[in-house]
Amino acid sequence: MTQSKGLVYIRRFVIVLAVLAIYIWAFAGLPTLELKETSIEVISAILAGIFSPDWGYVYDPGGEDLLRGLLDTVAIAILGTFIAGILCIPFAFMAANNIMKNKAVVGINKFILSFIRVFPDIVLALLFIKAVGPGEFAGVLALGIGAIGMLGKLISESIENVDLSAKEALIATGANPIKTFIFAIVPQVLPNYFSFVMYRLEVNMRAATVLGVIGAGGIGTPLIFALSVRDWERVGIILLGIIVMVTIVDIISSKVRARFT
Amino acid sequence: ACGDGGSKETDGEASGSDSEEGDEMEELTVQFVPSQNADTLEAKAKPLEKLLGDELGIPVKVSVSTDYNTIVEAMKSDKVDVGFLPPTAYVLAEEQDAAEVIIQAQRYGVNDEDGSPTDELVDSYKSMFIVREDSDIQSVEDLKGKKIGYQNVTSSAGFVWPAATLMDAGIHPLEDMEPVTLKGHDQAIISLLNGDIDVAVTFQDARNVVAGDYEDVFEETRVIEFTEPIPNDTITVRPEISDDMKEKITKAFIEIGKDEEGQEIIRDIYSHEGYVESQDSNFDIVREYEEKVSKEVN
Amino acid sequence: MIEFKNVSKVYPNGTRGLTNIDLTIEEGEFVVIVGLSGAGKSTFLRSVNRLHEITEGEINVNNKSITKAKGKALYEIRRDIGMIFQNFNLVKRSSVMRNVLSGRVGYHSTLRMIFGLFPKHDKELALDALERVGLKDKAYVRADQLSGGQQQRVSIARALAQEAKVILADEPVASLDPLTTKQVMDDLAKINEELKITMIVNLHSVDLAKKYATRIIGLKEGKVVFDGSVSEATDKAFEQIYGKVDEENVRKRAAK
Amino acid sequence: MIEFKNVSKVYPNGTRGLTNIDLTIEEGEFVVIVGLSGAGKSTFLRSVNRLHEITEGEINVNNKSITKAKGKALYEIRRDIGMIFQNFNLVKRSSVMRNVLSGRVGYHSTLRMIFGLFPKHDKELALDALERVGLKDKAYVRADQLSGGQQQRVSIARALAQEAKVILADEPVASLDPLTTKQVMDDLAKINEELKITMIVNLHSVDLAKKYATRIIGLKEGKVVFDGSVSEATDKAFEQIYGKVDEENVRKRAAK
Amino acid sequence: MRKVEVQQQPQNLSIPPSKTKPILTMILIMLLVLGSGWQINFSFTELIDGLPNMWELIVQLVPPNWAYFSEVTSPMLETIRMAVVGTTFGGLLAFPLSMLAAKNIFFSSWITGPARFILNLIRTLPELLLAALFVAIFGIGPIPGIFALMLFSLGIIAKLFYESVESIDPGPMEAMTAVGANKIKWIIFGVVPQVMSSFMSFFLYAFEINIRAAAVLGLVGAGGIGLYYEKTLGFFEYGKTSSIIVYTLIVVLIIDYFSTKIREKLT
Ligand SMILES: Nc1ncnc2c1ncn2[C@@H]1O[C@H](COP(=O)(O)OP(=O)(O)OP(=O)(O)O)[C@@H](O)[C@H]1O
Ligand SMILES: Nc1ncnc2c1ncn2[C@@H]1O[C@H](COP(=O)(O)OP(=O)(O)OP(=O)(O)O)[C@@H](O)[C@H]1O
Ligand SMILES: [Mg+2]
Ligand SMILES: [Mg+2]
Repeated sequence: MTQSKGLVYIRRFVIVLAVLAIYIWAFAGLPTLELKETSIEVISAILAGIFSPDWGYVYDPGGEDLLRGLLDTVAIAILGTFIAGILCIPFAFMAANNIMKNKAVVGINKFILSFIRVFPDIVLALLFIKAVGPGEFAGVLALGIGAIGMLGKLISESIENVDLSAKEALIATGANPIKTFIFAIVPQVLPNYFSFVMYRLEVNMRAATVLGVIGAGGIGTPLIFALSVRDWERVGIILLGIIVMVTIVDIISSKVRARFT
Repeated sequence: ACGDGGSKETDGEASGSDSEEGDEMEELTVQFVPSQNADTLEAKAKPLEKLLGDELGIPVKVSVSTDYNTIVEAMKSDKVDVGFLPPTAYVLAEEQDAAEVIIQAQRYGVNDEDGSPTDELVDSYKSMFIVREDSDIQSVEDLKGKKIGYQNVTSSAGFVWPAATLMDAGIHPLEDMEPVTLKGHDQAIISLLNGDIDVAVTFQDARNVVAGDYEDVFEETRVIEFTEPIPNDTITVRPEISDDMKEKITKAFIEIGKDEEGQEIIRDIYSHEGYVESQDSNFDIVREYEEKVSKEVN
Repeated sequence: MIEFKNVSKVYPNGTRGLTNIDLTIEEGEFVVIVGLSGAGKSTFLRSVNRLHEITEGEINVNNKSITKAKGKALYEIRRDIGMIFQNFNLVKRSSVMRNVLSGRVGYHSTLRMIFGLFPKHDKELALDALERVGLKDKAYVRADQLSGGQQQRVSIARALAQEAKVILADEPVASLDPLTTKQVMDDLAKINEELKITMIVNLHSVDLAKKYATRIIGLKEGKVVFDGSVSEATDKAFEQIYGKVDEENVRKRAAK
Repeated sequence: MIEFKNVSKVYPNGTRGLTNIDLTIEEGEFVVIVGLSGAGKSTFLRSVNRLHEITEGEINVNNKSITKAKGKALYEIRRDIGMIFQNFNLVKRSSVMRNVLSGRVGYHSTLRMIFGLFPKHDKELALDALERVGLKDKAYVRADQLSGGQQQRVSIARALAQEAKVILADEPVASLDPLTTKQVMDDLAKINEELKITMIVNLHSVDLAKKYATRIIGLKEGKVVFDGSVSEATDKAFEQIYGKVDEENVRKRAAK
Repeated sequence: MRKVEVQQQPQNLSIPPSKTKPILTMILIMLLVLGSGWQINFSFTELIDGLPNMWELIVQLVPPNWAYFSEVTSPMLETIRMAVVGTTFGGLLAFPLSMLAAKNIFFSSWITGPARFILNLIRTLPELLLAALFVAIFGIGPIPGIFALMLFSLGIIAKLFYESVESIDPGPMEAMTAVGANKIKWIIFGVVPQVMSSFMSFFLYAFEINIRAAAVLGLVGAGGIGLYYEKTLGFFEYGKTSSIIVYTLIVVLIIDYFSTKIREKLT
């Protein structure tokens, strides 16, 4: 007993020391902070552009305008999130160590989720482009599969944090793990689940880089183009569009969560 | 290398035409990757769809991508028929039997003195070494040991050509320099103005991109050297496409470049002024440079 | 029939929950467990349906070893054991009805439960149970909007709806007023008598224990210090269970 | 002195918690509140320190309106009112000691509390309080590793450590064995007598109410149906509070 | 008085709540999903038909080019270093901001509203824009990289965190109200112990994202592993690409391991 306590202290000490060392190493490598001369002129030019958005871009009868771009983005994001939202559930369930008692299963699932997360979006996109060609469909698949890693991880960790007393009650009635999960864990995790899924929806809407690479349309490509030729008025209006879109999602998200809290 | 199967079945039709060599193409898929040497760009696809569709008589699907690797892969899997590729990308794609050049884009040349456009159409551009006006660097020879802002190593204007120029002057582009990789030629120029780097390599003349944000950019910087010409963007097709079809596509693009309405569109969207036929040998120079530089760098 | 065979339980942090328990509870008994706070009463109950793993010994429920049971066999033993928890263990975010219905999940296929499709019969059972504890009109209220006693009654209703053969009740009337207390205890007694359902109940009230029990088990520091019929449970016996009424001493012992 | 001036409380879902309560509790009284489960006892207590906003009327604590108080003034009124919760409200993840110490935060600067620097005096106070409830040797155990009764006692210790002038106790002995019950109630009585601390205690046990109270308030469906000294609290009076012992009826009323 | 009487009506809590609302919501979601599917030409057959093509690329990804490991070690370390600093500052800012944004901590929408708006704004800023701004302000190098990562982490942590704060057990907070704690003490004793574990989980998650998605570092000329993806993909050197993936995976697994350990300590 006392010996193991000593061990615990030693381990804690080692961990603290390790963290400390990492921080010292990280900060030691930093150069000093200095401001640049050009900053005022360049930044005021950027801000001036952003604050006088290119209203003409909002609607264009030709079809490639902000509204259409946002609509495409929303469609891709919804579908991508939907796929991920469904597919992540079994992984999240099996990666939660308070639900799955089998350490190997938990480990394997956590590994799969980590693997999906480190798989770069662009390589994932490439895989799907080869399968279905560039376009929205590939975008949806890349977002849908890519998001499983994040959703699975966050949800499994929030499952690991729930209050287990209700779970006991279900176990006592003779429920198997799945039933226990549905009746005791799901109601508690649901608000978090929706919060994560809605967050992912938002991330997907902003996933300009991947969608731009894929040629999936949406608002990402024009944004990247505008940024790379420093067309700040255009950037301004697109940003405005995204902010409005994200705010709407945020409002819906809190409404949805309010239902479940 | 890979199977053929000419057409795209976006509408879910059965893929019956597997063995044919694309002569019965029902739809043409075109993808565009912006070249780095443009100072205006639009991410639009629809207008070109219409122009090309009218010329070819089959539906055309155009999309815009920001990364050439995906186009090449898509062409390898028969998902894209026509790609707009920058020169380096074309060479790499050709190595893998993924693409065959048919056309090169034309742009107006750039005045070496002040960066303004000339009225001569050319199918190549140059890259330049640029330093601050008050810098004591006068020529490429002075660059040794200086801090240089490159673009990604796959960039023709932002790395390969300038590196070759340095090598010609007896300077190793990485070991004899203090290299930084930057993203975007505009960032290179801003970093130069900031004093973060001593010399930037950009396409000619990237200062136009920054001029809107920083008025005095032309006064405060100085070009010390230009590189050899770099071939302009290509339009390439999948090799499996029938010669007949290739012919048609070539003609269609050249027509568009000549047509007044077409010209306006390709200028606005891709900053192209027109198209000329091209052949693979035009890109031997690219291969040569690639080889020369990559031997030293990798 | 519930058999404890030399059962001991030590918590991971080293606290001794139970020590060498060896006893048999017959079908239809009404056993009341008494003891100081921290004596191990809850631990005893939780061992019966294996909510806690015991560290030594074996427990048999109706001649089946629950200690060794696995998977479906374990679920079925548990389904026949209803439990009323000391701190209710309700899903606070779910409605009262859903909490009570959750006592029924052991009877249906997993698939059915995934979609939450309870047969009508179950809903009637649940409503009946709620009526028994006087909460029918709160059926669709969220559990966290109930008063303490109401939450306790939901927990009772859940155990009733389960139609178990054994009911474990951990201080089922702690938060109830005298009338509801009487009513709940009467109900438990009635179920015990009429349906021959075995009752194991932790109680703090000596009066209630004497009134309802057929057998009283006294625990102290995890050991059985008394086990006998109500008539044997004299004041002297209780003194033994709770320790002498020696103020100084009580504090020390209660802390164990 | 605590004054209720025509206080009513309706919950957002429409349930009536309290209706037109009008009474005054003097300093040093030992008031016991009785009533059926769901009668509004907890609601009554929570109104005193404004854990719930009342929907009508006003409550004064020592001549200061807590209903209107804001910011620092409100914190100070509350600091002087200790509360023992029906469901303990402990931070399950923190140690017992930290839970008890959290009763002291009202006395120290915010900055100090950010770093968790409690003076030695506070730690002694906390240990004293834990000793009083017989839990000194569990001081550094996590709260979720305690038995039900032990958790309740931590909640009591927290209120004791607070050194309040009024203590509100919501069924403080519900999960305790008779001996600990006696000991806790004796303690509350002692504090009440010696330090003239006002006690307002919800109890379900009529015996305990009669034994310790100086005044009994009976609630029924949110209204005061009895208010008088212990001697006035006859069996008849209790009948009025709990309703006639009419089995059928009890169920219905209990549900209200 | 009048108000009270009006509110007395919804006492019919004994009939099941109407099911139309949830059903309508379900239908709406399904319609949205189907509509989106139609808009983008979703097709399973196309996906199945294309799988062999996908395989072709996967084959090229294995085996990883082990020799490349040593080459990416120093950018990887550089990335970790900047991620440590950036995430730490982001997390430090995220904590108070999330508290301000959580509706069960600050009940007034005069506080939560602006806090949420700021968070939304931060999350919306595209990396490229951040790069343009930071390069102008600080020049190129690790400093703008750290600022970018800081804003990044701030957005991620704060958003996830305030929503999880909103679903904690109100009991301990109530107890702190009762002892007369002011807001800060109330948070430290009633809220923090309950949320520390999920905060750590989001913090480490943000750290992990910063390491693997450090493309933003490339944007400000600060190196980082992102550039190497671009480089290897650009040359179609998939073996090298997959060695970067494996490398990142190892780092992420190590972080994951510590993340689990630390959260266990806090639960
Ligand atoms: N999860 C746990 N981890 C460690 N020790 C525990 C745990 N649960 C209970 N204990 C300890 O085991 C002993 C017996 O606890 P138990 O809950 O069985 O007591 P009890 O008789 O039910 O008490 P009460 O009447 O207070 O509910 C106590 O000392 C308690 O502190
Ligand atoms: N948060 C809430 N929302 C809605 N209704 C509530 C809430 N809390 C309590 N109620 C209702 O208000 C009434 C009075 O509740 P209260 O908690 O005051 O009862 P009580 O007298 O303390 O009962 P018990 O002895 O069971 O604890 C009950 O009918 C209860 O259902
Ligand atoms: Mg117990
Ligand atoms: Mg109550």
